Amino acid sequence: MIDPQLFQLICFYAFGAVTVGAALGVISLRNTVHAVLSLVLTFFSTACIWLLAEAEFLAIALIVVYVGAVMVLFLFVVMMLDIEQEKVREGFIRYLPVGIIVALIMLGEMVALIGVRAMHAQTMGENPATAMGVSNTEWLGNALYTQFLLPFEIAALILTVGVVAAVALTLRHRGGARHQSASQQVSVNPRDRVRLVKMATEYPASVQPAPAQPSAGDQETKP
Amino acid sequence: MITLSHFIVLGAVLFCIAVASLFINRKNVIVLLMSIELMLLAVNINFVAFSRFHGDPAGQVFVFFILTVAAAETAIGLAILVLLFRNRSTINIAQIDSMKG
Amino acid sequence: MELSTSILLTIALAPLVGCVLAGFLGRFLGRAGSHSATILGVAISCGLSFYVLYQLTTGAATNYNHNLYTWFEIGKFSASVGFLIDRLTAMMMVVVTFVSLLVHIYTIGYMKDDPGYQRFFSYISLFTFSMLMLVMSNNFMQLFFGWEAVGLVSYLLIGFWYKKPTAIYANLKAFVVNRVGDFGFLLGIAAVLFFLNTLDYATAFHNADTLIGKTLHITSTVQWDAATVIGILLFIGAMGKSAQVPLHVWLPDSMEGPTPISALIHAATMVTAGIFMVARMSPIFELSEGALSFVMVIGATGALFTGLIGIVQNDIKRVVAYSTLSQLGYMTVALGASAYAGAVFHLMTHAFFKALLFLGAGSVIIAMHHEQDMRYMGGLRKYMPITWITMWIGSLALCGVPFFAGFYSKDAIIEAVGESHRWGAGYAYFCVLAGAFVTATYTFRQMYLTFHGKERFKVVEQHGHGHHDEHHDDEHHEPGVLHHAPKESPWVVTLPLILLAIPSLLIGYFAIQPMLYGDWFGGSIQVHEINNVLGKLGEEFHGSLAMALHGFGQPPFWLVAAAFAITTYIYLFNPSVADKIKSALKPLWTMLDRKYWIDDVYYAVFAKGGVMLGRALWKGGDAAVIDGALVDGSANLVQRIASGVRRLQSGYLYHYAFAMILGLILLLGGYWLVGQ
Amino acid sequence: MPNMNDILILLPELYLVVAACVLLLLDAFMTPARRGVLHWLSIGVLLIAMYLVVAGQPEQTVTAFNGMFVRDRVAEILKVFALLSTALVFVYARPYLIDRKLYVGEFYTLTIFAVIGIMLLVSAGNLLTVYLGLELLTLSSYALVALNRDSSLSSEAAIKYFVLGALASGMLLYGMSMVYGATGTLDLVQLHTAAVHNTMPNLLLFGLIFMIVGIGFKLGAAPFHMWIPDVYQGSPTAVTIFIGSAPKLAAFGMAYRLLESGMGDPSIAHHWQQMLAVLAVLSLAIGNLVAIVQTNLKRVLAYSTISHMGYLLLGLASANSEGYAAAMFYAISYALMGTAAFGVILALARAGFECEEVDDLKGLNQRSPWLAFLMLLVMFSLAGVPPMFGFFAKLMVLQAAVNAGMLWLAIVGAVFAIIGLYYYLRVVKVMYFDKPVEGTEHKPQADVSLRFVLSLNAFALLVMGFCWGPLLEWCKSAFAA
Amino acid sequence: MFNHFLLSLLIWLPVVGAIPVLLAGSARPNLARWTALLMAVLTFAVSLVLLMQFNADSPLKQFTEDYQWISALNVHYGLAVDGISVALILLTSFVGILVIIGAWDVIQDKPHQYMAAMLVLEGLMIGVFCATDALLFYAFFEAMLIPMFILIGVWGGPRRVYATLKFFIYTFLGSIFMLIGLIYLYNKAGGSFDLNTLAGLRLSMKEQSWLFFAFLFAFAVKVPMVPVHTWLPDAHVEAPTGGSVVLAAVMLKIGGYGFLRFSLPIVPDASEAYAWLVIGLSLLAVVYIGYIALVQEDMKKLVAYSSVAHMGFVTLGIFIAFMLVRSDNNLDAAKLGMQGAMVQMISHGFISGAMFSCIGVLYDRLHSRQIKDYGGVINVMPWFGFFYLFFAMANSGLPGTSGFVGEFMVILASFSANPWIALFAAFTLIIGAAYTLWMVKRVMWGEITNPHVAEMKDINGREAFVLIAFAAAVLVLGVWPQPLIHLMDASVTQLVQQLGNHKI
Repeated sequence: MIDPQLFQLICFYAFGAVTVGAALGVISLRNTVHAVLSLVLTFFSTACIWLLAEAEFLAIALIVVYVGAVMVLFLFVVMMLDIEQEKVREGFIRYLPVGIIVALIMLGEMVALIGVRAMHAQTMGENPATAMGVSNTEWLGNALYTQFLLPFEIAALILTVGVVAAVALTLRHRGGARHQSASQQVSVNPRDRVRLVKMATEYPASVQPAPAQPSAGDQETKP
Repeated sequence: MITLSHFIVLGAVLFCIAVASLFINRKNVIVLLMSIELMLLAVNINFVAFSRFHGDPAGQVFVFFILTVAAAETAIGLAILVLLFRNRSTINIAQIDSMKG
Repeated sequence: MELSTSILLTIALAPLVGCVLAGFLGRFLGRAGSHSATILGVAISCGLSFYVLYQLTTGAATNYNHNLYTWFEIGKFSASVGFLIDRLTAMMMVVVTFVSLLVHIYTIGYMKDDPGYQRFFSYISLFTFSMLMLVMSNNFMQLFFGWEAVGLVSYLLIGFWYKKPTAIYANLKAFVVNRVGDFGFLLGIAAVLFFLNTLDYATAFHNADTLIGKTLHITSTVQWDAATVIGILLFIGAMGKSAQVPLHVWLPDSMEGPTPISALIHAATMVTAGIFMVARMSPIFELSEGALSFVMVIGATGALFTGLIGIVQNDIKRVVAYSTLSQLGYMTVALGASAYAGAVFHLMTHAFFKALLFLGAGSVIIAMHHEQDMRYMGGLRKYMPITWITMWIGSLALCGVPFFAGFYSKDAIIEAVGESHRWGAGYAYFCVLAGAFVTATYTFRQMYLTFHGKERFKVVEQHGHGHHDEHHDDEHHEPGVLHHAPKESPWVVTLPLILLAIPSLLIGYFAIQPMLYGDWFGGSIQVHEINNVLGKLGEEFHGSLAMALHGFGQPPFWLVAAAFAITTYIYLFNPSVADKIKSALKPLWTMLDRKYWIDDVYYAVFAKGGVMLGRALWKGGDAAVIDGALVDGSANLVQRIASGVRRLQSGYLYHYAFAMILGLILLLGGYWLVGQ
Repeated sequence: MPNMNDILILLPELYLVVAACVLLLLDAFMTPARRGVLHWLSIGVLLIAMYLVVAGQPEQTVTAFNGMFVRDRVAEILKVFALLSTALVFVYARPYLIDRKLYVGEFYTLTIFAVIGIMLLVSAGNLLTVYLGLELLTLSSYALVALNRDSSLSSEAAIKYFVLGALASGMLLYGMSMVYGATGTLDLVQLHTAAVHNTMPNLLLFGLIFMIVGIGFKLGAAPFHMWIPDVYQGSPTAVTIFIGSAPKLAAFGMAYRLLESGMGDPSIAHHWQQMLAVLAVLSLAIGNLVAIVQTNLKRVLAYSTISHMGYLLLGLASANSEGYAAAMFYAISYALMGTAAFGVILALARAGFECEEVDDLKGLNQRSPWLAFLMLLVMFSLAGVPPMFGFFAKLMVLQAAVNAGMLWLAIVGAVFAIIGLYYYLRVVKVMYFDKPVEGTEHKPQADVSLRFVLSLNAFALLVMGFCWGPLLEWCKSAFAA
Repeated sequence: MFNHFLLSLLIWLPVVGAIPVLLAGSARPNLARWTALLMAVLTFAVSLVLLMQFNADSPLKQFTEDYQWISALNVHYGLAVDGISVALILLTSFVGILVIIGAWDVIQDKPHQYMAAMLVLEGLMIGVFCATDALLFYAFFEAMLIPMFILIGVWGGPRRVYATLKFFIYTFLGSIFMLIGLIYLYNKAGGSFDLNTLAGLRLSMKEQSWLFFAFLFAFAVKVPMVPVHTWLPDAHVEAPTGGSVVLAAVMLKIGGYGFLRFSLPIVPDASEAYAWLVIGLSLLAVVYIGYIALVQEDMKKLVAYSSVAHMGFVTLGIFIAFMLVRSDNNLDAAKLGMQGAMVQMISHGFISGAMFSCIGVLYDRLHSRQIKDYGGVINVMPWFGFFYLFFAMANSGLPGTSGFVGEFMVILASFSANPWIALFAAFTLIIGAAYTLWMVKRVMWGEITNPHVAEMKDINGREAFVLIAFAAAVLVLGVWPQPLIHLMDASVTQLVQQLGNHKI
């Protein structure tokens, strides 16, 4: 029987490795679609890691929200924009060393400052939700709808802004499209449309006819 | 046995990968956006872990909100990206430098 | 009884009123109105001055020393405007106003065709006012005021014909060189204030003894005797104003001005201000052997060496000008020998005869239609007898021929120097003796060239239609060609000559006894017993007549006689000898003609050098270093840095992100380092 | 659970949310021709909100929603001026928007949403509220920047702003997560005490650094300033003016909440004091230096903003009540100056002509002496020349810095003020000393409301130079306790 | 009763008076001119009232106005004057009238703005001389740069932009450090900008030294002293005549005034320690600037440089007083030096103002300031020549003009401190005469060489009025300086006594 804790650790390392690997894929894959898919994989494995931390609700939410919505949006845009694959990865090798160095420095500083060693002593205690006898979702929901009610409302506002903004930015009233406007049609003044022209009786070619009125003719094509 | 540091280091590694991406990818703005998602993911891992270890729901609630906001943010971001592409016919940020100095 | 303040004020202000009237209202008053106003003003001054002198001489009034108003008063220091009138002052006032009056009158004739007629009268009246302020002052501040004011008028008058390039060069030179003297003078005044805590004459002289033993710290180790410092500094002022070597260079050039002012300012009065000042300061000078030696050596050098230059001059006025320099040297020597009264006495006689000579020269110049070169004169005596005679009187006085005024004063000086045992007295004695010969030489040469011998000018009659020569367009003339025959000048010109000839002849005879050997100056001039050379001479003095007779047997007379003989031979009988001597002594002649190259050196070093230095400082200091390197340089540096920093804002999104990341790394690293 | 009291405390914000939604709906059903109603209504909404803020201000600091929301004097003042400057923005922006066919309801609603974000941000009592308020503000701002959809510059600015903004909020969040990890709380009040006694001080400070990056970005302090010039330039000027004014107040509020409310204990404060000092020096240097070489007026003002944030940081770095008061005073003065400066630019712009280059102002004194004079007042105020308002603001922050023992920082601030002087003077020079360029001799069109309010705004800078006392006292009273 | 707001009236009358002038607009230039003149004359009248009401025998500050301005910061609107201030205020309001008359029809382009700027400038300068609160002082001190900046920049010559920017930034550079110093003092004093309080502070030598240099820099630029003088020639050359006149006549004085109000009372020990430096720079100003002035080809530049040299006497007089009090305890000589500096300030105000007015007269006719373009001007402009020469003589320190008085007193005082200082200072007699009269020679005397000069008209009544007013002031002050000295005596005495107080 494997020690469940050890098993957890193994799982953690496995998912962690996948997460990191997929994340590396995100930043290095040549094809953007592949990169997006790689990011999806990252999210999946992260969700698994969260399951290890017994944050079930968030794990599911991550997949639903991120994989289900955000990533699809990404994919949609990537495909819509039709990007030349070769060009966008130019200079990858050139900048790689810099990236690695910076990332390593950063990581070094972070690890040094965070005090990983001190944290190493902290092991996962009992799941607080379980301790209260509720599920993770209930535990979270309780907090969300009591203590965090205001942020919840604000989040609603943010989503509204998201909608308004996205619409404002992308919705186009196409100039070329033809719509009917009932009110305009009704309120048309007949005299604008039709002009009765009195004409003299037709005579043989020696007499000039009255010139046509081009402006009236243009009007009529408009709704 | 999984300790706090496992999560935090994982978060830090993801964060650094995101940072490295900023340096490496100089053409494709979509990859940049994805790097930022990675960064947020690192944050989320931290919050989940701390929440779990403190036994406090606040951290997980925070993650919930981050996910929400990120969705809205992405919507706007991609809308902007579409605008940019319409105006410039490219999303290669190496060519987007009409304002500088 | 004291002198009346209102009389004194009238004396000082009457010329000023005349000046203002002629100057500002000259256009309305017209020519006659202007000269009447100014002459009236000066005449009032002159008359009252005589009255003051009379009162003081007869003892009808006592000395006057009062402040009119306070100029400034700061703590224990104060300066006032006030008058100190004693016999010395009174004598100076008389000389100034009398000569001035005559010059005013003379000017009517001399300047009659000049467009600046009113202006000229205004100037000379202003000069009279300034000179009176100078001599009547009872304190150093006012003295300095008068001192500079006469300098100003001198500047204005030298440059009276402001279109003449030489004139406006000369006046600038005169003013600046005078300022060099004033520079010392002002420091001298500052020293007086520092040591004696007062600017008032009476207090200063009263406390003069406290100077003994005081020193001025020049550096931490060097200390100078206070009285010497004061004396020399004040004397530097006198060197400027009285044209002593080496600040004499302005005076010959000042002859660019109209002749009347050469007579008034540059011979009779202003240039003697320095002599007057030193005499006035006798209580201070007496305290310092060093200062007096300095004075004596400077004076002696001037007396001999500037006279020598006079011998080679051809311009009639310049001869007189160099003679003035030389005579001023005599006076200065007398000061240096502590014979202050002798100096002042010579000042007075010199004022008369030198004014006479100048005005005579002016008269000649009028006759010659503003031709001043003696080489184109000769034989003028038959055309202008009055001028001829009066100028001979002046010349003989200048040479110191017995019975003439100059004899008494000059002989007294020579003898006084002979008596003196001060350091430098030997040199001075040699100089003044040799000077007597030199004086006679240039004087007789001038008289012969001008009035005697052949006529070296041509008269080309021009039947002009009412055409009169403009006074200062004579540059267009061919030299030595006259349109009218020379003729005697009008009475306004000759009257002053005659009036000046009288004192030139007589004043010495009558005045020597009281002024030199009596106690006529009273306390105005103080001489320490040990220095009292005049006192010693006075013991041998047995009356003017006896002195004159005795004079015939003295070396000065024989030197004059020798000079007379030589010049008579050369210029009257054998003019070609002059040229032979000239070519024989070519280097010497060149040296004298170039005035010992002093002007050239000054011009090169101070004028050109100053401009070059200024330009170097301007371009090098202000423009290059301060503005170029520091001010604009730092602005450019900022600009350059800014252009560099600007490039960081590359426009590329990833660079912006780098900047943020780098900022983060730096903050982290910085904190990490601090934490370590 | 929230009770009525919580609602009352939140009344101004709730009111604004409702109003924004109403405006959104109205806009949908209104013909473009009658958009003027919307315009005036929006301004009215803001003014009423201002009234609600002031009128409902409790004597004591109160909190609502479990400490998520704090209503204190600091929040009150910042909200009042944020609302005021936004109202000014609306007034100034209208002619510009009309000329550029941007006169749409979204501008108003998005701006009001942004203002709600600002109000929440400055009232935040919890890291979460800070984050959400900030996001509400920035998301609206992204959309506003990109509002001119056909402008390539506008979308370029938007993408830059967006990517960098997201990066910054990522860092801020990372910092928050660390702080949360170290202390186990998100509540700022609890954080204040927990921060002192926490077991992982390194972690806390580590988080602090990341949060400072977020704050620095929001303020636009170097080296997190890179977005500012491009966004200022690329945005429609009507949006630039908004971004340049009210959000600065929000940034100050955010910094104050995070740093003072959360990390204000002196044992921690001295860490961030030093960091802020570094940011301040960099901002002063870069802002002032690079502004000198700019030719685009909006970029000049952008760099000037960066330098002004440097001064604001001087006050913040003092980390005492005097310093905060000075910094807030500064932020308010800057908001007023910024609106006035861009207001002049807006007044000068017209259909088909952006008054963007410095040279576009050439000879303004010939064409429109009044606008030139207003701009003169603004420039001298920005430069910090007495008796203008800007001088006294600078004085206060310098004084705070000296008082906090950072004399060297004050000297640096002074030195860069001189360099900064140059480009403000250059603007005055162009207006007054140069001749108008051929073809630009037109008289700026007169929108009466714009001109009138702009005059009030610019003159306020002068008048405030004489009676800045009450405002200062108000600011001080906010930090008195 | 009137006295309670007399100073405020003096300051704000011209400032507020500028508003109707501006409102008159360019359409009604004459209305603007007359209004401006009215304001200037009223200000001068009020300053005369001030003079009459002023009790010169008291060293105390008078006409005190003190209101809390910013209570949160304890900043006061504090005004008061002593004799020195009164003298300078009179100078300011006097010059204020003359520049407006001088610009009457010379300024054709936007005269209303010009006049308004002048009035504002005047009010602010008066404010500087009245302020007793350091912050108020600083506010006035800086604020007056704005109208001056505009004056030079709008109505100036071809290089006006360079000049005016240089002027503004230079001055600002100097004063910003003073601001830091003041803030430091404010904190040190526990929250007060009151000058008396600051003067009473005890400060260590190190503090004093830093503060001394902060003040020195601020005021040295303003005076200006070598080597921070280079803004002045440029500013003068490019400024319109009125701007030059105000700049030279009043604005430079603020530097000297600042030394009196700040350096001496607040940091006396450091001032003593570094007096050698200031004295050295002052002497450098006399000699070095003298030589530079000699070779100037532009009249205005020449006079500007001569201003630097003359202002050297102001700083010399002030700091020589220090040496005298501290080393020799020679209070009377110190007073002499200090008074000399003050008189020099006033006198230089008149003379330089007049010189610039004269050059303005020439410039209006020929549109050139180059000396070489002139020559023989006296032939066509005799009346003008008289004034020109008179002011030139005053400029070279002729006794009987005001130019002499201050220099004389300073030289006398400095001899008491050290004869060498006096020696260098007195060098001005020579070099000052040389550069001034050389200019006169080239401009005034000689034949007319430039045909345009031959067409120049002599001064008109308006110009004559300005020059006569200046000449009268120069002459009266030169012939009888005692009233002025008496006016300032009590204040100077008190100041000199304060110099002896050690503050460490």
